[in-house]
Amino acid sequence: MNIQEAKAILEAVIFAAPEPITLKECAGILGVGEQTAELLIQQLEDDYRAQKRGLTLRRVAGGFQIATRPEYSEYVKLIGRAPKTQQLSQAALECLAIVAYRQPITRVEIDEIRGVKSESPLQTLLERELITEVGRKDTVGRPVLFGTTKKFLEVFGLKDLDELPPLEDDAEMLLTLEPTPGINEPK
Amino acid sequence: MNIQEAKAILEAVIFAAPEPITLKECAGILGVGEQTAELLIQQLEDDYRAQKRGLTLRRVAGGFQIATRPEYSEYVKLIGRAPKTQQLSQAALECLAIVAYRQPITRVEIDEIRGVKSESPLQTLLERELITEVGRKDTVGRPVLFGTTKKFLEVFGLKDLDELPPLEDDAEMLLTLEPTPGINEPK
Amino acid sequence: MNQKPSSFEVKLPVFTGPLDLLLHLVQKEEVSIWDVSLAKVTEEYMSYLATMQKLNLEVTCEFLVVAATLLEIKSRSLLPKPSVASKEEEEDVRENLIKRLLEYKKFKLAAANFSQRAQKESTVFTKTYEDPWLADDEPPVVTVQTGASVWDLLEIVQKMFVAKKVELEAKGKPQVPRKQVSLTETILKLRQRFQRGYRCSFKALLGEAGSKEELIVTFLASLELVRLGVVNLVRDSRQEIYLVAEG
Repeated sequence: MNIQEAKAILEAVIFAAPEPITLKECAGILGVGEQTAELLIQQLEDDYRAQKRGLTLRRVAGGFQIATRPEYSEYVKLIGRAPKTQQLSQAALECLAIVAYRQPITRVEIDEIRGVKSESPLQTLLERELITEVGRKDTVGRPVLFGTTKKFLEVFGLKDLDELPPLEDDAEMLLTLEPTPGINEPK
Repeated sequence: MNIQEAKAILEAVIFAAPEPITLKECAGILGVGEQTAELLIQQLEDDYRAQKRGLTLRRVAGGFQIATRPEYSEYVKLIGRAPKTQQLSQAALECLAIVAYRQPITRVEIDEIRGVKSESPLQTLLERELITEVGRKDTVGRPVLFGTTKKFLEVFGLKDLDELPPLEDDAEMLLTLEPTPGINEPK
Repeated sequence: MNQKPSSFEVKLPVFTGPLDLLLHLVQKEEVSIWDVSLAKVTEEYMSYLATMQKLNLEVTCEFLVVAATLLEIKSRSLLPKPSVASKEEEEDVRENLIKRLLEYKKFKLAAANFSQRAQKESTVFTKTYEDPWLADDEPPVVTVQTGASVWDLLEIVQKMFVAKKVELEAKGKPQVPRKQVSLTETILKLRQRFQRGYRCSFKALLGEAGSKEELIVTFLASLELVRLGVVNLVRDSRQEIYLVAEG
């Protein structure tokens, strides 16, 4: 297998994978080390960039994916493709942001931060598979803990959670509020 | 829009279309005549052929489609295989064997033969699509009848069920013993 | 009803909660959140709630809880401070509210960032089909591994039936004699029946079998007919499966 062939195989495999395919999987399929696979993918990325093409190779949700170039989205919409996710309400976006940065987190803790009940926006996020139950908290009532999904990364074009921009470091912020069960409970 | 751009748009649109996209649709999206669209697609096909790539542009079902190149299908088949190669448990294999030789058969009948409850191994087999519901038995409660699937034949490399190796006479004889509800009940 | 809120310009339904509203009011003051006059903000907050009520919008208890906290802070600040302890308590309530506001603000900003990202991502499309289209149209990837071959299956069955036989013999159970039904015959019989357009529910077909063995043979014969393309399997909306003759 020469380099050209290896790149072609990678392209075929990345294209065919139903979800973003990881570096490890790529390396496994080619039967090479991960470093070699990474180099090959970088070359493939360069190829995609160099040729003015309709497709791009991108890193998302811990893997690689082929997608259409953003500048041609108007044309793609003409064939009836709808965007990956319908617009989320302000409330749902707030909940999603809280879950993304504070996961794993319970509904009560989210309510506490937002100062308002979050049941309905959380339901929306669960239905859209942007968040999921990731376990139960070891406190009274064993409430459900929520975390973000791989689909969340995909939909928001993130490589991984580390790529989330840091929460605005507000100089006014003295310390982070830690909601303790005692404070949360209505009296 | 120059030729390069028009080809890029075509590539994006063919890639993103849920079904093979027709020449007429391509022409409509670009706002050009069908002859022009055909020429552009021919050029795109030439590009795909000229660069040794992992993907091909093919004409299928009255339209165009991007697909992986046949020569790389061996690699494409490796996708997703690694994490899913859990082997079947002994219990699941027993159930599968019974279903294969005695289909259509109900869960109670399988329980009867194995002498233990088979709900969980049957669930596994259903999830792996090795067995499926093939109907309902015309007795009290109309229990579900199970049979093996096409995938079962594929996985075990069988052309059809007749290719199953024959049971020894002893077992064959027992196989035809009809467990009737009255006999099955413990006394 | 169409009366505008008096002291501030606001599109009413945009606030996602009391903190969202409060943050809006505080930021309007254009001073550090710590320095904002909560007394002034309290007035605006109450006036907003009044407008909500006028417009018949539901003022949920969460809005009222924050209103109560604001009023508490305000009333305390107006009263003479009898003791150091009381002053500290007042500071605590105020500080706690402001901290919550700042915490909430971080996530509101993050939410705005998410919204922008989603906007950008809505211009990117991936392919829609899950199974890879191999150019040579091979069947989809088989991902099942059983750890067994057909011969293992055979062996398992033999063993189990032998064990069963021993068990039954021990019980002295009578063995039922069986009648031979030919698979070939059944296939031919069904083939004749399934002429152009003829359809029959799978269940009904199996129901015709007079014995367990006939049932199995009927089932196998049906499979063979499907394989030969003589009949198609169709599932109706009630999940009933039909055999339908080709053509």
